[in-house]
Amino acid sequence: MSASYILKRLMMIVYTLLVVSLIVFAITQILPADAAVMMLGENATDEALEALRQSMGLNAPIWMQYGQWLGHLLQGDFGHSLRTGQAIGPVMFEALGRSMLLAVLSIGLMLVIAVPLGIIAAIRRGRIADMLVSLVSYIGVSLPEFVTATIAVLVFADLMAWLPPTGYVPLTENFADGLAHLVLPVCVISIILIAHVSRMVRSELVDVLHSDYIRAARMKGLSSGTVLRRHALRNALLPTITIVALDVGYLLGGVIVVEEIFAIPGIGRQLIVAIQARDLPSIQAGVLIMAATYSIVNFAADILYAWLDKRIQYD
Amino acid sequence: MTEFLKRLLRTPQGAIGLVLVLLVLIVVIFGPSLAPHDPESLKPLARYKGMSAAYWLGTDQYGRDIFSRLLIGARATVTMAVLATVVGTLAGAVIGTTSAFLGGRADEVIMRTIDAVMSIPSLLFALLIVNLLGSSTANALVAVAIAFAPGMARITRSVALSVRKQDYVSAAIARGESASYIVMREMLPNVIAPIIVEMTIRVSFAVMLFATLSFLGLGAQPPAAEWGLMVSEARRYMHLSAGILVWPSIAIALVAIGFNLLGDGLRDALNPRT
Amino acid sequence: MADLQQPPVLDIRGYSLDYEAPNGTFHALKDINLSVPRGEILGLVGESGSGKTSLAWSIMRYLPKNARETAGTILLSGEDLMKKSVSEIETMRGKRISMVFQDPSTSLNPTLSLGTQLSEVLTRHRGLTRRQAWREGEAMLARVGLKTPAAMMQRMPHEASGGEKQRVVIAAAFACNPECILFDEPTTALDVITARQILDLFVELQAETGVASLYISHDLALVARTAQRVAVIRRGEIVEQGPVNAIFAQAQQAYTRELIAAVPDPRRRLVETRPDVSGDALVKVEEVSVHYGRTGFFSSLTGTRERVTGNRAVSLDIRRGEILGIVGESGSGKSTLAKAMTGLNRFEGRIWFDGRPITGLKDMDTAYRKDVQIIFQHPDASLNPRQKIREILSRPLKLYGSAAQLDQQIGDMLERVRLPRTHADRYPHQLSGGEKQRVAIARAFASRPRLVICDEITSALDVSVQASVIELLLDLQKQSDTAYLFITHDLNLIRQIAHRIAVMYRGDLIEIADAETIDSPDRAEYTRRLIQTVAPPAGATHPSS
Amino acid sequence: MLAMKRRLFLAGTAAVLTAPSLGFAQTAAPAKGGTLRVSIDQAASVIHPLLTRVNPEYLITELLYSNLTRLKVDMSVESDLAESWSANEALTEWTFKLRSGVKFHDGSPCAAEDVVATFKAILDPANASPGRNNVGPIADVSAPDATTVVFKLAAAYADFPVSVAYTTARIIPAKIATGDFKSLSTKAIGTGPFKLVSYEPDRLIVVERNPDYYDPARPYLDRIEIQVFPDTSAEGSAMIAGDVDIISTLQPTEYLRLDGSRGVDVLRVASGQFCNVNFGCDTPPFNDPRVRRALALTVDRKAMVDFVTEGFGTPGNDTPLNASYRFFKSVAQRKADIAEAKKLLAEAGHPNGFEATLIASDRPAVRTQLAVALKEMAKEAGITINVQTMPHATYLEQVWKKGSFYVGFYNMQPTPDGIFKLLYTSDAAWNETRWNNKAFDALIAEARGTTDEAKRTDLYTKAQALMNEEVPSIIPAFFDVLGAKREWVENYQVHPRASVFRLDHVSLSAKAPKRG
Repeated sequence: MSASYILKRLMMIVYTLLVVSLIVFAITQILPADAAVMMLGENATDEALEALRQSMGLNAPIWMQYGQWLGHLLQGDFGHSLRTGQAIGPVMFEALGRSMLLAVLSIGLMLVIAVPLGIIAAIRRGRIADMLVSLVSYIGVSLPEFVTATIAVLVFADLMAWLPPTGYVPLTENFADGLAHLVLPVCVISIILIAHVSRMVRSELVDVLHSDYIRAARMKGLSSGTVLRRHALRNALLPTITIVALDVGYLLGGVIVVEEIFAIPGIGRQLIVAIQARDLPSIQAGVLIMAATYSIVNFAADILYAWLDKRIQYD
Repeated sequence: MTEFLKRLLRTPQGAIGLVLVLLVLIVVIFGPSLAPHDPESLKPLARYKGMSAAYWLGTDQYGRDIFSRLLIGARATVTMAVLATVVGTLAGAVIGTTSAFLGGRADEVIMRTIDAVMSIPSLLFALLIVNLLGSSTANALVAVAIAFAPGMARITRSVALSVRKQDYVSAAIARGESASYIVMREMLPNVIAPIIVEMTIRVSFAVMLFATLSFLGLGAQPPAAEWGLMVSEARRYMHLSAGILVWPSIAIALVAIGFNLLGDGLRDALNPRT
Repeated sequence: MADLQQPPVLDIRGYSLDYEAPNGTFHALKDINLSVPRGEILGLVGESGSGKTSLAWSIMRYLPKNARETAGTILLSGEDLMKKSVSEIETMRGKRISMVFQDPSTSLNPTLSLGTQLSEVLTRHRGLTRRQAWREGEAMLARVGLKTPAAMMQRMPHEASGGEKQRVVIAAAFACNPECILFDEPTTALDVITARQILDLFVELQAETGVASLYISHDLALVARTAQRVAVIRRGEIVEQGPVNAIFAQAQQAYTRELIAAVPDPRRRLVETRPDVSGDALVKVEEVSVHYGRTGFFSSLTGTRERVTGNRAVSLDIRRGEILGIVGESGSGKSTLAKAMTGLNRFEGRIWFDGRPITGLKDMDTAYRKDVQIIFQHPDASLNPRQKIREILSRPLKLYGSAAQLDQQIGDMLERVRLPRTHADRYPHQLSGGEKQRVAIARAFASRPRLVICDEITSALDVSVQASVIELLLDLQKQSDTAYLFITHDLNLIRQIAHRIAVMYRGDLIEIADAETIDSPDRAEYTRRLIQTVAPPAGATHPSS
Repeated sequence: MLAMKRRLFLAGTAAVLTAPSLGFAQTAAPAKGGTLRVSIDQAASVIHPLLTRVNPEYLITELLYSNLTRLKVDMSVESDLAESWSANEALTEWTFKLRSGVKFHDGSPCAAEDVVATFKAILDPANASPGRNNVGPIADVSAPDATTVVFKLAAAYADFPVSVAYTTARIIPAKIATGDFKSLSTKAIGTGPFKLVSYEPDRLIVVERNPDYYDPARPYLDRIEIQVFPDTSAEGSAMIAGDVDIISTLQPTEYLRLDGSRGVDVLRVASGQFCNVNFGCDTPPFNDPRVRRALALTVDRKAMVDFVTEGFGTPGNDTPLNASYRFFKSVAQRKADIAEAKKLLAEAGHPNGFEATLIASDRPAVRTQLAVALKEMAKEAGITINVQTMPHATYLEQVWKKGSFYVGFYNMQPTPDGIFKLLYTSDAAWNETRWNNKAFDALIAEARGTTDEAKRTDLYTKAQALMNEEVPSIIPAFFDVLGAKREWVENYQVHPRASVFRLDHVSLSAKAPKRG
């Protein structure tokens, strides 16, 4: 892995963000909403609207608006929310922080459960344990998050009263309470990922266990345990890094629904509110931040993968 | 074909998946004629009823028969999901195969752009598109199809690239065949099998994506009996009668599991290794 | 030399093995009787599917779940391996019986250093500490002829060449001084010269340690050079076994004789005609260079260039009706030229075909396509698995000729390559490897081309099939006076059939020489090394010639 | 059903209120201190007191600011910043006497000039305040001295003291009203019982007691945390778990769920809040009153109350007034009559019915429920209704006030005049039906200048009868306003207006959990 490889990947991120910014700008331009109307509300007079449009540059050609928007973005200025009038940048990044906390905890929980499940299923391929793991996976991927979330709240909060049903308490404010509030959403997000990742781990490990070098290691007289630990697991788990990074895309989508139900003021919730209120600058910023997060996570995963797997040669 | 079916039925996934999907298809085709009640007529006196001989799965918040609604809603739910997946897959397959065939700069630009599009979570992308087009079943279909296309393009391309390296494609090029013949006749038939596997599994994602769009108020429109819409509407009434929520959830889960199992079964049946 | 007083180290008696398949039982091995005494190399020769690898796994006690051992015993120094428990077998593998595999690039774990993979055998079976094992490992690597053992221990598999990796694998196999080693085609994946070196190393180590060796191969010539005794296996049964010389001199079984006859022998020329040297050459290749790889969009932004040279300024000509052979190791650029000539690769330089300049894909019109055909190495890959033979063969007719009376024409084409007309309705997977290659040949000849490029077309085939395909090709050549560009890594084969031979090495054309005088001492140094390496089996005579 | 006190309040006197005059026995002085958690069901995007648009936002500005007067639970007004008020004979000039010594949160005094500046800001079209059409026909406002404000009206208006209690007529400092008007979008400088501590529109708004509030007794609470719950089911769960003390707006289904939960009191008051089906009276086929009446005749109002409100409501009679309003007298109740509906349709030239697309925004959910129920009911008369839902923002942008067949949702207004002038007169702020009935306009205008209660009632009854006949919009049901609180919350009542909360009167009992 060379510096030029890293540079190349970084430029891909820039390209990605450029494409995303174009897409999102195009969509928000066509969205049936007039930014001036959104800001002044239904009671504004036409003169007031026109004056505002003029001052916001909404009458300029679209490509100029895009250029201006991009220019402000490059200076770190995401503009102001049409809905609340607040600066978008700080609001979005604070929300992103909360979502990332949710995401990181979910990925952590998922890995702790999914990897051992996948390994067990692969070793016990075709046996009862394998079937059970598959069953769990299938049930995990069979219900949308809003249903699992509803059921989880119903059972663990309403019926059992083990956990707070909803809401968000910052960990800095009250660590234990904050964590308790995160348990249900984290579990709900993890379920689908557990199913996906445990299946990937299983199939990777099955492939590796069928490879020539595993057979060769067996023929050296190494015990099954040693073969699994030293030869198979490492190779089977490495690709999981990439898979998990790609799942971040799914996770960011799932976060939208889960944050809505659990009243977590993360970036997904911000986006939903922005979309519902046609708060165009917030939509633009939110989508762009999500895409950037996804790109950066995948970039980090690639670097990590390359660092762990010496085999991969980059130009 | 029969040999392939045998291979498919040999794995438990394939067998159960096929049975479930066939069951769903039967409901899709014959559901409306089997429904014992009008799925839309309101019955003020029969709201929130539990399971009974008259209403097998009880009634919902308007006194409508849940069983009838499920039978009729299968058509909207499953057909939409399958259609969206097929459209998304076709679009993706064409982009992916073309990109793989073109190669070089064009391929790189197409794939980087696809990567860029994929960095927007598909649910979010679908949300934006539905908002753009207005919420309706048809628009949700378009949104899900568009959201699926980049992923399918990626998969198709990687399969197509491996096919393109095959000697029979080289042979066709060396023979001087036209590009369209090579893509359509030599490459596509060999790209299709893995695509079908992926597509089958994605149907279950589509069912869930539709349900989620309905939950966010952007999918099917009431009083449609679309299952996702039924579940999301039922959330408000679940404390009054759990059945309203439970039955359509189970229906969705069965479809999702069915297509997932079938996809896995197909993969195993097509893969000589297992 | 074999010590005949001792009981055999490996003794297989009346061993039979079945596989349970969904569509019935498959008898993989039938009543196998083999024994290898200490100090002996027993060659086990068979074509693909003969059961030779199944036997190796039976000995190593590593059988799939659907395997059923119906009869017999496998004894290692008198101990019945079939009665050992899993953990007992695990302590024996690598210590008392070990194995060397075909392809070192897949039999070594890509994420562990070579040193780790070598020393783990020593820590496991000889109870050494990791540090001791590492030191011992370095010594072993020195013993297998690696120049810088300490550095090699640190390397990852992808940082070593194929030959170096196979040496590490061999070192690991010999590490615990086992009683018996199985070699499963240990040189097949290597280039000829490397293969020869590995073979020499193996013979040397075997002589030094006296380990009982079972050498499994499809290559009768190779086995004849290495083993003292040879056993021929066919469809799960030992057809014949005995001392190498005896087998080659007077094989008892027809199958064995066929096998021996099929081994290419440069002394036995198969073409008598000489091409017409008057007039212009059919093809003139002028300074053709090919570069692989491209500069990616993002790489060009960062200034990285990724270009690999496939061919450097190659010039040669092919005469009408001539068979020009091209030999070289893998990566020597011999196929690159074929791809350039068929428009599968971009090239610089110029190709003249029948007086017409061809500078790139755009010049390759239908007339050129019709005249220049290519046949690929793997018939599995070159025939579209989703098309029936009829459709495959109809393409050239539709493209170049008349598509009238398609069925009639396709039937005739099949007959020309000695296949039944009814094969038109089959799919490629319903044909055997040889049959598939015949279909590919039929497809190439459909347009009555003037040049057919044969790119390693026999190397995926068993020797006996190879012989019949070669015979067919030569017959067709006689009939139509087509020129062949015959690309192969098999020097013996090309010396049998080519008029002239071009030798390539790492993208450069070393020289072109008459096939009959290629072994003259004033050839280029590389050519001479190649000739030496692949010298024909010493003791072999040819009963059928 | 609350018994409504009806009295004329041409002049009110500010008794110093130590307890809310709610008509029930006050057992002990309210306990002081504590933190109250209130849930709202959507983000409070706007906290600018002159620009708020939805109930949760009104809740917040009510805590932070004061009006001249404020609405009591019985819809009469009591003193707020104004100690007393009076009008001239013609009801065209109103004089308000202000409390002295009132301070804004930043310590600056609140005087008559602030009131004048505030109302000028409300009336300035450039500021686009929703209150501009709701504070009465103000022609001029002036401050003769520091504690007196005089309003000159363009026309007689008996309800003026009520209209200055409007949810967006909160008094702000003059220097902001004439200066950086927008600055109140992110901060709050009012005279209200609480001061703003933190404001996160989508999560949490925190206010703390204003020690300088003009009434030293109130508020009782030290701190109020207003939490946003986008999901109503989750909101109910939080109430059951004791995470929130008050649910400001409760859905009927959640009411049924919470009813009987230990430690939770469900609250309910009949109200004039309603959903209506608006016709564009200038657009075919709805320009024919017979068509509108025919559709109204298909509605089974009792069933509608069940479907849409789970029984927490009262049947409507296609007029916006009901028993919750003053000056109300019922006109003959319309009943479902399919035969009559078909007859009217045939007369109007639609013997086989007609087809129309009914648009319902997705918030609140009752709009969709109403549309679905209407679709089924109208089917009987051969009318085919296609229901189309859309996000609320799109609805506001594309349909509201523009469409010709859609579902509206409106809070109860403090006065009959308020609701008629809001929606149905030709000069209504939101004249969405374009009914433009001159006779109706005249009736409403006359009532404005009438002080005699019986006469006013009579005028409004005539107006109602006219609406019932012409049906500019179908009003099939009124909703009760529902809420819930934990047992330890004292002196909280839901307000029929739904946008008034009076949390400064609320206190916590000893059972309430102590919160940091």
